[in-house]
Amino acid sequence: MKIKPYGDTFNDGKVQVSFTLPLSKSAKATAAAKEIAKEMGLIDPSVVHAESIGNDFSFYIVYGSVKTAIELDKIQVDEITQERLSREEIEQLIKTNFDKNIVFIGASTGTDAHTVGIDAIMNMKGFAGHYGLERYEGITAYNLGSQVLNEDFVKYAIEKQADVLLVSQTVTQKEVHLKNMVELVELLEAEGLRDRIILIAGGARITHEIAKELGYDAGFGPGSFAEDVATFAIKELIERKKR
Amino acid sequence: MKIKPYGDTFNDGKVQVSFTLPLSKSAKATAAAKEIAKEMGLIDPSVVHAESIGNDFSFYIVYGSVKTAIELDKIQVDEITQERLSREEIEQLIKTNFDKNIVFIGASTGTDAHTVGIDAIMNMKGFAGHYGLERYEGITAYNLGSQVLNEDFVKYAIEKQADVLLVSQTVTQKEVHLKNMVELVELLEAEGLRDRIILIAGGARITHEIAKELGYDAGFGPGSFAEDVATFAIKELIERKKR
Amino acid sequence: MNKLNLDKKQIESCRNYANLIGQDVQNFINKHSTVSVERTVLRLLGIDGVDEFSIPLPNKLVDDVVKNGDISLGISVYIASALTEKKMDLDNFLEYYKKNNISLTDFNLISREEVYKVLRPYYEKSLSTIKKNKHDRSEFLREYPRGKTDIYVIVATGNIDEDVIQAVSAAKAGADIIAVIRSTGQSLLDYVPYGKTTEGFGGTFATQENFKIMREALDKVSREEQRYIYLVNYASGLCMPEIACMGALERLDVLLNDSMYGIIFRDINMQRTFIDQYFSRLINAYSGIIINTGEDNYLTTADAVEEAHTVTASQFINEAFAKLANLPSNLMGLGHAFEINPDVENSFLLELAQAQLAREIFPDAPLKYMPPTKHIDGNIFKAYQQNAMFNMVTTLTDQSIHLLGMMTEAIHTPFMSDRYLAIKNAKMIQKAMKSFGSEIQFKENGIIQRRAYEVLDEAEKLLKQIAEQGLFNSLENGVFAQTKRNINGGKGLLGVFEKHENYINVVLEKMEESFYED
Amino acid sequence: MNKLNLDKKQIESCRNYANLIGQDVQNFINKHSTVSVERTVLRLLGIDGVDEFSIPLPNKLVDDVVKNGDISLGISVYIASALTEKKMDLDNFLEYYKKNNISLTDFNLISREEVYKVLRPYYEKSLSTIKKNKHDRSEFLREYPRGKTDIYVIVATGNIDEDVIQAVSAAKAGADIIAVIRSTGQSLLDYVPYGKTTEGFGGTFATQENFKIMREALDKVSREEQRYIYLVNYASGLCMPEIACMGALERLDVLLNDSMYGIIFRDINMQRTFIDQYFSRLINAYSGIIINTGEDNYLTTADAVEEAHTVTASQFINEAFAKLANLPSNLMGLGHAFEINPDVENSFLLELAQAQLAREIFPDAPLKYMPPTKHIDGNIFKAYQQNAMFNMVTTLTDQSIHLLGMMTEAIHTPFMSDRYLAIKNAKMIQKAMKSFGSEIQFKENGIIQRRAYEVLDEAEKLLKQIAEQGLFNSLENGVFAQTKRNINGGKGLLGVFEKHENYINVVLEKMEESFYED
Ligand code: B12
Ligand code: B12
Ligand SMILES: Cc1ncc(COP(=O)(O)O)c(C=O)c1O
Ligand SMILES: Cc1ncc(COP(=O)(O)O)c(C=O)c1O
Repeated sequence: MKIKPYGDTFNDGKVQVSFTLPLSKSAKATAAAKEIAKEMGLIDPSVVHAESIGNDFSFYIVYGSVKTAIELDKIQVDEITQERLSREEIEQLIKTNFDKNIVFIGASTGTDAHTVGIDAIMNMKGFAGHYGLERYEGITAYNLGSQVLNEDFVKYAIEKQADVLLVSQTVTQKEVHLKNMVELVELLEAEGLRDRIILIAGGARITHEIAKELGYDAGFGPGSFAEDVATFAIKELIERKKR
Repeated sequence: MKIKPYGDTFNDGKVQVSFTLPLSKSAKATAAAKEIAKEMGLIDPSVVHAESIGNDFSFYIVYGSVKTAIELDKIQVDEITQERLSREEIEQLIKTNFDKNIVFIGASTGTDAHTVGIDAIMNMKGFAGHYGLERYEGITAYNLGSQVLNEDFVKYAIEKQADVLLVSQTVTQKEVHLKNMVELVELLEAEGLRDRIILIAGGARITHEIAKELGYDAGFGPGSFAEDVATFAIKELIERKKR
Repeated sequence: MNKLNLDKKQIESCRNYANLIGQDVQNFINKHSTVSVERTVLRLLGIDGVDEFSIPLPNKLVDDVVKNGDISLGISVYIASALTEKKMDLDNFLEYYKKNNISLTDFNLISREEVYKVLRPYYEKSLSTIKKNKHDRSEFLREYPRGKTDIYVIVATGNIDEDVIQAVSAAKAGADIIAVIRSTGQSLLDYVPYGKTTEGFGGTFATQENFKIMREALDKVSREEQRYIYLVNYASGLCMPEIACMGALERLDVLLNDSMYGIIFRDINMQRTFIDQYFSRLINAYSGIIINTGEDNYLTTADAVEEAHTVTASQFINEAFAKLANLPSNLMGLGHAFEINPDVENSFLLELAQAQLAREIFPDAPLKYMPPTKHIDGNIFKAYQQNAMFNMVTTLTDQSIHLLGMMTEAIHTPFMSDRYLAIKNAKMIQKAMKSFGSEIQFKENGIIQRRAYEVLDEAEKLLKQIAEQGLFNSLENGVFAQTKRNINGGKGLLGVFEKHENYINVVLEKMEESFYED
Repeated sequence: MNKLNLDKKQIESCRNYANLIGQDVQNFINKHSTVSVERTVLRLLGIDGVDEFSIPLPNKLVDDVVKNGDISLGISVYIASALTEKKMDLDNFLEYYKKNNISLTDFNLISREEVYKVLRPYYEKSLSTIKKNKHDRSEFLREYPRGKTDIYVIVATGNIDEDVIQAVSAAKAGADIIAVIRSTGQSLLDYVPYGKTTEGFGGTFATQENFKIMREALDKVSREEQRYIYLVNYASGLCMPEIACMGALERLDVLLNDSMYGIIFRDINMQRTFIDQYFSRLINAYSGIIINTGEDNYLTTADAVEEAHTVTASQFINEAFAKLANLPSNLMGLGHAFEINPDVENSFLLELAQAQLAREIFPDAPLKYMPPTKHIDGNIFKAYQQNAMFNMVTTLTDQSIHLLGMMTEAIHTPFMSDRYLAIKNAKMIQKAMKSFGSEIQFKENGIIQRRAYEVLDEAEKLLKQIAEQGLFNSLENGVFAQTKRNINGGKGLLGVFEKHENYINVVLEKMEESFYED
């Protein structure tokens, strides 16, 4: 199936675009804005708004139609397709499959000080009515908080014999998160730990796709809850035990 | 000079895009949204928002960087470059160059009922502190109002021996305005009037460029005043007289 | 609700002037009819469909009488006489009429009593359909009671199928009312197109079939969402009563049906409009359909600070005409709008004053409150904010029919996402500011109250002046929207005629009677 | 201004508890100093620059004494003794020190009087620069008087040159205050980077050179726009007083300088923070720099409905500390924020109550009001609306320092256009709703007033509890932002030391004196 964006009619391809140009507002700058829209493959772009936003800058809003439809069937998504289990189901699963507590260690690593996300997943209280991992029977959860260096994180993981590591990354400017996430994988590999551990990342701009690319087992974005993470981790642990 | 859009650094190429897809919200639909952004030539597009907007539709907001810079020097704009004269200057110009009143006839033509624009240009009171053509000494202005059929418009033009015709077009859906504007040119040509008349279009979505393409002498968009139109028309009339 | 501390006597005085104005015009109306009134009679007798040239039968028949007979007697007698003489029922006669080259005026005219007797089965059928529709609507409303403010959005794709998709989607997102905008220019057609349509400009043709298709879709989503979704269309235009009739038959819930909009904004002849609006509104009153008036439009051409009082004055006049057409207050969706330039200092306070003024003068009316349009430009973010401010005033003043502003107002008719975002905007304000209106009082004799007094004062003066000059004259002088119209100018004058003393209109008379019965 | 009808006695009681809390900590502060306090002394003597390993000289010298001498005497005596013994002026000595492998502790220590005598020319130079800056600022403000609400936006490109472009553009668009956000993580560096920088993450390094560059650019645009543009940076962190000193020298106008932010949000040791904040604020008081506190941040981790009272309590504590550092009310930019989930019914009323509460409790403070951040998601249109609602509360309650929300809050640090649109949003509300605040009264004992009473009640209870337990204990128990900190945990504890009975701090003492003189 081929699809295009939808304005008010199937396959009209309508999109809205806005951007700033480093040019004072003028007919020429507006023409440049239109040119950029054409570069973006828009048919009949219409510059519906042009506004001076300071000395040498102007702001544009453009509507137009994208030329090419995309082939939906060709899109592959590396998606976590599992059904989210309830806390009770997860606890039951742990009980039946393991005779020790599963150890989760989480942190907001590197220079990142955003803890609300990892807290949402781990802390007793949880988030939006979903209890955090600390509350789960059969799970021992350590939340190391913010700005935890990768070295310290790994040290702690060894000390506590972690089964699952949870890494939260929020600041993505200049791709700091990528560098930081990759560094952790390298450290774990150097310690020979990578294969013994389930490594999970999360954060507002993290997707499963990115996490996989960086060598993680899974990635969770906005709107994730403890159940999602626990379901994935426990099922994966059971899988691995089988192998 | 090559330029790109500006987010917060020169040539970072950042643009914001939004659109709807005729798909329920899902990881796959989000991937499709990203694919569309890539089709638009965006590097590293980031789908920052995905929201279900009804049964089988979802809405996306994407940020990304455009790949190619555009060559500013190559952009040609067909621009009305004249300096806008004041009413007094225009009146003086008429006085010195013509010994009869110049006749302007304006209307919102076809099925278009939007008269605020043409009124702004023609009516005594004018718009945003700029008097309309009716107030100009040396100009006789007839404003025929809304929904004037091209046939009637031409008939009136002949009857009143118009020098300048002002056409206002606001509704642009399904390109009605293009059809309507072209039809007028054809009628004028059929009557052998086209060359004897200055033909000017205006409206919210009208640009000088479009107007020229359709065979008009000039086009005026938002923010135009009576002075702009009069300056253009009178100067053009003087030019033509010389030839 | 009483925040402005208005002078009740002054409101009374405005109403008195408006009633004088209305009664004066009503005297004229009562003596006249129009071709569209007569076509409406035929439609209510069950005549529909088109001939081989796509001319609607009601038009064909009325034009026939206009040309060959005496339309001042009304169409009722002609059709009844034909049926009597041919001893045919309506369907058979119409077949016969279409096939043979005859005229409706070829038959001997029968008496008033006979006319009623012959036509009763036909109009009673329509009237009972209408009554059933009214009853069904009540049932829906009983089952799904409404909140105090209804969210209203438009669809305008030109294609009824696409409209349905968008309407359903909007309803699911929270819209309570869906209006299907008409194709540009339909209001100037002197006939109603027939059948399902999928091509229109800036809107979709209003046809009975399109009404039916949308009503069905909305009934379905109403049940799914457990909210009865109102369907709206536009009556104003050369076919005002015909559209009212179609709306009644297909259970529309709201009809744009102003007493003067066509005159001012479509240059339709004023005699024609006044006559048509009466019958049209009578039908709405009979059907329980809310009317929406269009004084909000004045501010799209005139300045909203200077001309605010013309809106108020017009609301009084529309109210007077509505009462004359037997519409109860709870069906009077009087219009007004948020159209002040946001660059005006304290514009928000002036808007608040105006909206509260309307609310306090017409406490029982389902006021229709229109969003900013004129001062919206291509900056969709700014527009989104202007709409938020409009939504606040709506919530603060308990408006009833809340037409949502679109961030792309200056650009195109709404995209699916524009509408969705507009609903989201309104819902956020409704929730976050739920009790704000009841939590605040206005400073005594402060900017807000003083503005309301000023507007009411000027409205009273204007009404007095119109009452003195008469409405026809006043419209010739351009009292509204700074637009002057000639009493004998504009479209549709040819379709107006004086009634013969033997004029018969079986439906109009029956409907009028029904109100006197109650 | 009095809309809530608050209980004055209760406010008094809160203040009393806060003063107890503050005084208790101040007793601890007075007995201690930190490495950054000592480095600040050196900076105020005019020592700047870095060695060949890019280590700032102030760090090098203080670390030298920490390692080889007795820092509890304070750095003043060491530097003065060195100059005396070497008979060199400061510049020469520093050259000599850098070249030769000596220690600052190699010299015989001189007496307190001698220390003052030797150092006077140096610190007086700095102090007179600071006084001149203060005077220049007053001149600007006299020439360009400010409105009651200042529009504040941030720049955060990481590159000071790019920051300048954006700051100038924002000022031209209407911003009154520009803050240059620091690079992520700078607050945890135990030194201040040196020189101009063009690489940073999520912000630009706070360096004295960068301050200077931006100040120059803003002075230029201030003159062009005939509006004095305030420059803001962030002090909180391990170098709090050093940054305050740099700010004083480069005429910053506002500094983020909370008494507890570093503890709670950067896990900086609490002893360190309290000591540093005192000197830092003393410098600000001396320089006429407005401080901004950070209790708004509490609501980014804790729930804004449930924990609103912690913000109020913290404001009282910050006020108490500010008074102890001689800051007058008009330099106390106490923070608070609009962070309630907009899905909460009547959230707008709760926000209004909280903002008005702060305004009435601290009538003379230039309150810093923070925009929604936590409940902003990637929907930039929705965010634009949330910001409009925030701007409304700001205007309704006359907040002073109005930090604008960005529609891309959940996405990236602001683009040029985000900032422009944010300013446009705020300006529209300011203008359209100009007198709205003075036009309305709140219902007696309605939702708004009751909410304010409730928050004040709970704040009082909390302050009482903290006063009883002591602030150190309370922070260990996690009273703020639901974050628990250990008295001996966190960063920077090593840099804290008890003062020797002969401790000398020439600048701190001079500054303190100056306040007793007045
Ligand atoms: C709260 C906040 C703060 C607080 C943080 C307090 C704290 N203790 O966490 C404070 C005020 C301290 C702060 C500071 C800064 N912040 Co901040 N902050 C935010 C804010 C407003 C909300 C983030 C948040 O809490 N979201 C709510 C949580 C629940 O969502 P979440 O993190 O996405 O978590 C969910 C999922 O992602 C997932 N998840 C998250 N982690 C994990 C981990 C695992 C393993 C799993 C499975 C799932 C998972 O599950 C969660 C629940 O569903 C955002 C803006 C915004 N609205 O998003 C900016 C924002 C994130 N901050 C930003 C910045 C730049 C900063 C600063 C660097 C600014 C500066 N220069 O001073 C500082 C420094 C911080 C640092 N060193 O890292 C930027 C980041 C830009 C970027 N893309 O890089 C943002 C986007 C704001 C902006 N537009 O500039 N910030
Ligand atoms: C006011 C208005 C109306 C009023 C018009 C009243 C009147 N007497 O004009 C009413 C309510 C009647 C109306 C009706 C309709 N409208 Co209307 N209306 C608008 C609105 C809100 C403002 C237009 C306006 O007056 N602008 C102010 C004037 C001063 O600006 P301007 O026209 O651009 O004029 C300036 C320049 O362009 C130029 N100019 C204009 N003409 C000329 C001519 C010459 C010769 C020159 C030199 C210069 C010039 O100079 C002027 C001054 O600077 C716009 C939305 C918007 N915010 O733009 C919608 C809008 C134009 N309407 C629209 C539509 C669809 C309709 C309807 C068709 C809806 C319907 N289906 O019922 C109807 C039917 C109208 C019809 N048959 O044409 C659409 C058009 C969409 C499109 N792009 O095709 C818009 C954009 C709204 C929307 N988003 O749907 N409308
Ligand atoms: C009262 C009223 N009737 C009708 C219309 C629409 O009429 P038309 O279809 O002629 O555009 C409007 C438009 O806003 C209106 O306000
Ligand atoms: C009081 C205070 N200080 C400092 C900061 C910034 O500190 P950092 O540079 O550590 O992010 C903030 C941030 O919001 C703050 O509120």
